Amino acid sequence: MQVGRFVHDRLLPIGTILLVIVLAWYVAAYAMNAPFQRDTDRRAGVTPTSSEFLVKTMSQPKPTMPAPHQVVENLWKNTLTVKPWSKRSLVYHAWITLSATLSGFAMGTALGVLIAIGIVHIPALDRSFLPWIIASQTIPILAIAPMIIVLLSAIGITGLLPKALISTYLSFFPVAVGMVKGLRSPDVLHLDLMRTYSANKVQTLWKLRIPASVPFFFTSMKVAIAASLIGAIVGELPTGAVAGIGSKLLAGSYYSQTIDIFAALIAGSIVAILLVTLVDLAGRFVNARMGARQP
Amino acid sequence: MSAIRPNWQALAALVATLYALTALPFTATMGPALSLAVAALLAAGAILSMLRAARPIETTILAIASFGAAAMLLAGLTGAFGTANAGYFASLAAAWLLGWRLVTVLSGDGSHGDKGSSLVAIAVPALFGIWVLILWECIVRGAGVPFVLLPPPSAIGLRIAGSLPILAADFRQTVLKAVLFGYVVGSLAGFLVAILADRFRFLANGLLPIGNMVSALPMIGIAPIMVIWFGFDWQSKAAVVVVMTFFPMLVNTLAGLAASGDMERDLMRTYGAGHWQVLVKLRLQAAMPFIFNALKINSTLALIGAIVAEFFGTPIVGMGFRISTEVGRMNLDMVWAEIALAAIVGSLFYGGLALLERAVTFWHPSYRR
Amino acid sequence: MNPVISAQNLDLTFTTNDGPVHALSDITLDIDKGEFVSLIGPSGCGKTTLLRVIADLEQPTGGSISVNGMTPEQARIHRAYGYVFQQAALFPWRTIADNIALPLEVMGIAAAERATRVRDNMALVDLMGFENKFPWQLSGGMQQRASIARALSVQPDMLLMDEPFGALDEIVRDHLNSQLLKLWAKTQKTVVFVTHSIPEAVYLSTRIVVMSPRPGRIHSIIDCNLGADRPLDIRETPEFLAIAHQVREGLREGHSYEG
Amino acid sequence: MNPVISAQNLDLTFTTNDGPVHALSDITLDIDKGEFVSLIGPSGCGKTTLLRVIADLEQPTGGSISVNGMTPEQARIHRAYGYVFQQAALFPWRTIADNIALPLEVMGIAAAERATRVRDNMALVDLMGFENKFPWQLSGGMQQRASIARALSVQPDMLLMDEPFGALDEIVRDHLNSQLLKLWAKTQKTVVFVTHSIPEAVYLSTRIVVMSPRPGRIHSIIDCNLGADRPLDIRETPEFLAIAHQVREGLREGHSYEG
Amino acid sequence: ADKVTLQLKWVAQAQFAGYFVAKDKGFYEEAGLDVEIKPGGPDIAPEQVIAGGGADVIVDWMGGALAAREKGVGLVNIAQPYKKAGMELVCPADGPIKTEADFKGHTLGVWFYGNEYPFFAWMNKLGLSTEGGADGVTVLKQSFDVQPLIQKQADCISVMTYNEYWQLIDAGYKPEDLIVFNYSEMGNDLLEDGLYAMEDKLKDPAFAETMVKFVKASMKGWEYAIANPDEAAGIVMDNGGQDENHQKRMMGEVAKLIGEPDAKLIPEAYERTAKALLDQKIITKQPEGAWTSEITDKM
Ligand SMILES: Nc1ncnc2c1ncn2[C@@H]1O[C@H](COP(=O)(O)OP(=O)(O)OP(=O)(O)O)[C@@H](O)[C@H]1O
Ligand SMILES: Nc1ncnc2c1ncn2[C@@H]1O[C@H](COP(=O)(O)OP(=O)(O)OP(=O)(O)O)[C@@H](O)[C@H]1O
Ligand SMILES: Cc1ncc(C[n+]2csc(CCO)c2C)c(N)n1
Ligand SMILES: [Mg+2]
Ligand SMILES: [Mg+2]
Repeated sequence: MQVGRFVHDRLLPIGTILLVIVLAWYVAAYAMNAPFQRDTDRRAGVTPTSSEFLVKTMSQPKPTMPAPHQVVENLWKNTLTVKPWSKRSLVYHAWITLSATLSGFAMGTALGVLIAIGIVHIPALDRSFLPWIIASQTIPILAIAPMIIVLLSAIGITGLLPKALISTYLSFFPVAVGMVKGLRSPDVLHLDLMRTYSANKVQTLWKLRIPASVPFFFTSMKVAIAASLIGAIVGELPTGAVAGIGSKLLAGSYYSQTIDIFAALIAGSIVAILLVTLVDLAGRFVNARMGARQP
Repeated sequence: MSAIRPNWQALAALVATLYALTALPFTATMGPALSLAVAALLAAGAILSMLRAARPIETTILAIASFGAAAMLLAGLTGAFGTANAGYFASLAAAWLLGWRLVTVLSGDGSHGDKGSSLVAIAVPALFGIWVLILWECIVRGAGVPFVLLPPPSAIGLRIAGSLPILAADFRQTVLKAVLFGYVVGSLAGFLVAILADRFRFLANGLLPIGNMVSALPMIGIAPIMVIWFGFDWQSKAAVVVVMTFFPMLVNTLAGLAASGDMERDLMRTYGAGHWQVLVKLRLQAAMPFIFNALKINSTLALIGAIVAEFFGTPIVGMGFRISTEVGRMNLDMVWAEIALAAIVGSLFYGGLALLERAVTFWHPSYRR
Repeated sequence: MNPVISAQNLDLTFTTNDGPVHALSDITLDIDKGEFVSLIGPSGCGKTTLLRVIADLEQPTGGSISVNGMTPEQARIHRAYGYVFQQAALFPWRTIADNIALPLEVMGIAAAERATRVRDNMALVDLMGFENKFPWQLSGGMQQRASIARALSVQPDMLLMDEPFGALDEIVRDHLNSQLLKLWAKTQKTVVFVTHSIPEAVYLSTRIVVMSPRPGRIHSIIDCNLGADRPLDIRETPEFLAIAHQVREGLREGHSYEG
Repeated sequence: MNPVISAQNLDLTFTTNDGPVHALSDITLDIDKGEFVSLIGPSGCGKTTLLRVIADLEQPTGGSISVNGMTPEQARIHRAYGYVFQQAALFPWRTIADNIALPLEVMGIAAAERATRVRDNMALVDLMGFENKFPWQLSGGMQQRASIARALSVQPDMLLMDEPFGALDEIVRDHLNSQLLKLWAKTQKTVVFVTHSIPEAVYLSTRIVVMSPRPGRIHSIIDCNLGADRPLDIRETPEFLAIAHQVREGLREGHSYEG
Repeated sequence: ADKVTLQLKWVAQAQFAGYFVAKDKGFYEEAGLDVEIKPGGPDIAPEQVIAGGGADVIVDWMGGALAAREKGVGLVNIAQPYKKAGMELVCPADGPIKTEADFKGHTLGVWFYGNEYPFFAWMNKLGLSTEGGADGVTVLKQSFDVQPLIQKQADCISVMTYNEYWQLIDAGYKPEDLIVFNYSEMGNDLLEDGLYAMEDKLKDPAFAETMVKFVKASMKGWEYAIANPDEAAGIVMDNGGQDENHQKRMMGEVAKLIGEPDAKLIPEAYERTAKALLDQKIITKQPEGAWTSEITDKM
């Protein structure tokens, strides 16, 4: 029964969509790699048959669009055929990125919730702070990430923390915005009820506002964890591409190693899926505990 | 009731001022007299503001003391780059604390009768911003932070004033072309896919995990690819924005569509309403707060995405292009001018959305207190 | 006559986090066209649940039911009935008039006709002047009346009403009772009506179904042949009082404690 | 005796998107300690609003009011009253027992004492066995009873109750009416009670305030000296019926249309 | 041992082989130095890093260094291992551009981030507008790869002789398929990879002494790397380089730019670079004291 549902609700749909994507991908790979292949062949003075040509478009060393099997092969090589802690392993790089992501996400979520609580309760904050938080988010992170890294390393902070801070910077915002909305979402009637108990702000927050904001919280966290991952990867660039998914992307892009780029992207995405799924499961669990009606 | 109404900001300001007195003069060009005058003004402001006076009087005292001291401290920096001492920063902290007190007094205590005028609504965030700038200016110039690490706001302001045509051209390229297009298409796509996924569970089950994946694709990785696919002009930046804005909209819309009440849904069932009628008349309405949430988050993401995408291949115009090249030329003032432009555009965009949200979701409890 | 609603051995058990709740047990009931049937019974005995099963808002876990000779789902899709919920369930983003127009919009009724029906039904429940107010600007009873107007505006052949007059004062209630009776007599609607007021049940119904709780069963079905024409003062006649007494006894027997 | 609640020339006007709504006009009323005062009046006449003003949930736009000699706000902060809303207003994420424990948690009452009070009050409203259910798993009447249990668990000196028994059947209602009366007689609570049932008002009250609508005014105040000991069958005595008649007349006069 | 932090201008590759070799072969250690090498990348401005105190000495191009000097970062060139510039513009031979005269109306890929000065100096000389249009050239800010040429988004792109040029060869272009405009050969070159330190720190004799040791050991590293290119490439790989074959080739090309290893700056090359920067208003005043032979003289 459980297994059947899993197959029906997960495996089948995801499999189908993946199949469609892979097919479209192959078509795109052919279409995008063909012009360059034609140029190369022309320069080399060869005229391959169409099936030879097809094969060639799928096996360029630095294709415009790598074919799926090339990426899978690369992934395979860089995860399963090397030791997971070696610098060549994507698992190693994914782990580096994941640790920065998680610490940044934890700090960002905490910060976002704190800011939202402050905004909901302190009018001075509501009025003076929110516009500037919004402005802060329009600062292109890639532009200031190097400055942050330089400034922090100037005061001796290096390693995980600077990256985590960039993650924090990107992830606190969705949480703060969502939570402001969520903390203000309780029914007027319920707020009145708490008033009749002359509940103080902490009690109203804890017993009413926070439970009422749970749907907003998990939705925001899903966006935030994705943002955290982006932050961690961006934070890896100005450290000289030493380790992490970001460094793999960067190194790939210096040498037009599109296959490497795609493999790193997919590794990053797998990390992303795991993270978002985790948040989603946590959300479902909490929801069930809070007596939500099962559909 | 006593005549004194103590508050922690004024008290802390007083302590800081006392400490500053031990370190006169404050900078290389600031004589002991001027330094003493600053301290005196701050101390007077802190003490007088604690008297039980009417609010207009209290705010006037606070404004004069904090901004007067700030002005003198700023003036004391001319020709004194990097020479400020601990006393200088203590006075600066005191002035800022009084400024904070001013903001607190102006915002009121948020009680029911105290809605505040629209003037206050503008003044409070403005004061906050002005203080950020003052602190920035004084710290950077007082402590002698190298220009290539962080230029003072005055230099940035001058640069903005002197580069309006360039800023306008960059704005056109990045915001009017890439951001707007990408934002509209990305948000719309996220919305439509959410509607479809909501209609066809199969699609939701298959697409959501993959949507999660695409969303978290770090833009740094897709930006070069998009340049390869869509050329180096704004289209590739718009594509990055589309990808970035898609997912927040998808997730939020789906959450919003699930947010309508059971009884309301039952009601629509009794009308034999079809899926689309329930959607339009009930579930989309109930989803609006969530959808606006996404629109707001996307408004900032879109701007960041377009700017960052311009770090890769681009024509030689655009906010991201300018930022990345001017960093290389050590023109940090220009970099910050562009950042300021981005912040202003982003804030206006966001503010507009907030107004629209209020109009559309007026019924939401969050607007009814 | 063919029954409009025909339930055989209905059974319904809710599964909850801490064990099943047996809400309906072995309910067998036929309701003919043009009948006015009241469901009465202690709080929590399953009246709402039974109404929801008829309306296809809940699936029975046993037994069978047909509505207009169709499954409840088909009947619902054919818009066979109008439903008044125990709570008003107005949409907060619609004004009162727009709330009442909602089902008409769903059914694709033209704007002009819609406007007429909204006006007529608002007048019926005495809500003129509140067209442009939003639900939270109305008192509880006014919200309840708006929801009644909304159901009546559909002009369905069958009305399912769940304590529609619960939040109304006696005068308004009397007024709406006689209006409902008039409407029923004129249009030959079938009405299934949940109430906890014995006089109301007796005054309105052709038959009264008394239910008993845990699990919700039919305790007795009481005929109520007071004729089609029922002035308000019929409530003081001995026949009326006799039936009311009978209902009260049935109710009391099914109850878990004595008043 | 000093009045517990003393209102002078209260006035309240709501501002809405389409013009002001005059909800209360010139309300002057003193309620002494230990009184049981019912508010009765047509739907939308301002009963809830008046109760909310007493509870400091609404600010009057004119006149003055004191509660326990304090402003309503101070009284609220001193937790002078328990309030039963017209809607149940249960928190959907709490089980029934936890919902009833909510005010006790807020007031910092120890867990053991909390458990006892929750148990006692759940028994009082006949909800045993539903401790671990969530609100949507309860019938409308059961939710209402849970909300009554919640207010009673506070054991306040003053009870403000807004149609607490509106969604209950006659038997339960009778039962709770007599329980409430017993509680009142024993604890000398002051009760302000909104209802739309005339017999209920007469049965429970020491005074009945009849209101008339738009703007909400006090039409008349009717004394109701039936003594402290009121068996249920007092409702058939001539005194009782006489007072009921008087209330009905007052109600009718204040009404905009005749039943 | 004295600690020295070196900030590179780019990621670990044979372009910086001398330093990696000096470290791995223990030349620094022999000189009593403990050297940390920080790789760079497109997001790292070495000038910023050194101004923030994150490095003692940096590898930089002279254009960027002089611009930073004018902004208050007292950078001084203490050594100039690279004598020639490695930058060039290449166009496919089957494309529209064969000579300088063909540029009009076409799109050219240029690296920015401080690397654009030679290009603009050159266009200045040719009298071509860089604002696009039929009479000028359209400039594309090029990514750090050769895709714009492969994708035909640009008619010519910037490459380094030791790096991107070979990526084109790898992509199937033969040398005769490419038309090359080499900045050094055209006499438009600006000085590339030099070593820069902060002026105020250099006033400290102890620091100057450390720098002498550092430059000396570094040049020993370069000598060794040029003599043993394959081993050098291996060392670069051990330090995070990518693609060993590529690094070997790069080592060979880099050797050509360095020539006979010698850290001395040639004053004429400096004057030419400064003048080109002044002409384009990248800097506004003639720089003073932007280089010193003090360190190299003591070697
Ligand atoms: N928040 C509000 N905004 C605007 N008008 C309101 C608001 N609350 C109540 N009103 C109006 O005030 C009047 C009195 O409402 P109130 O809820 O006090 O009536 P009530 O006597 O309790 O009626 P019922 O018996 O139906 O509950 C009504 O006309 C209602 O429309
Ligand atoms: N969704 C649900 N999940 C679990 N139990 C439910 C659910 N809905 C109702 N119940 C249970 O079913 C029983 C019958 O509920 P129902 O709402 O039909 O009662 P009712 O007769 O309408 O009562 P009232 O007069 O109080 O409205 C109750 O015991 C209730 O707890
Ligand atoms: C920030 C920065 N961007 C571009 C270059 C130009 N460049 C010189 S070497 C090299 C790597 C490939 O050889 C590149 C791209 C640079 N030096 N620094
Ligand atoms: Mg019910
Ligand atoms: Mg009311």
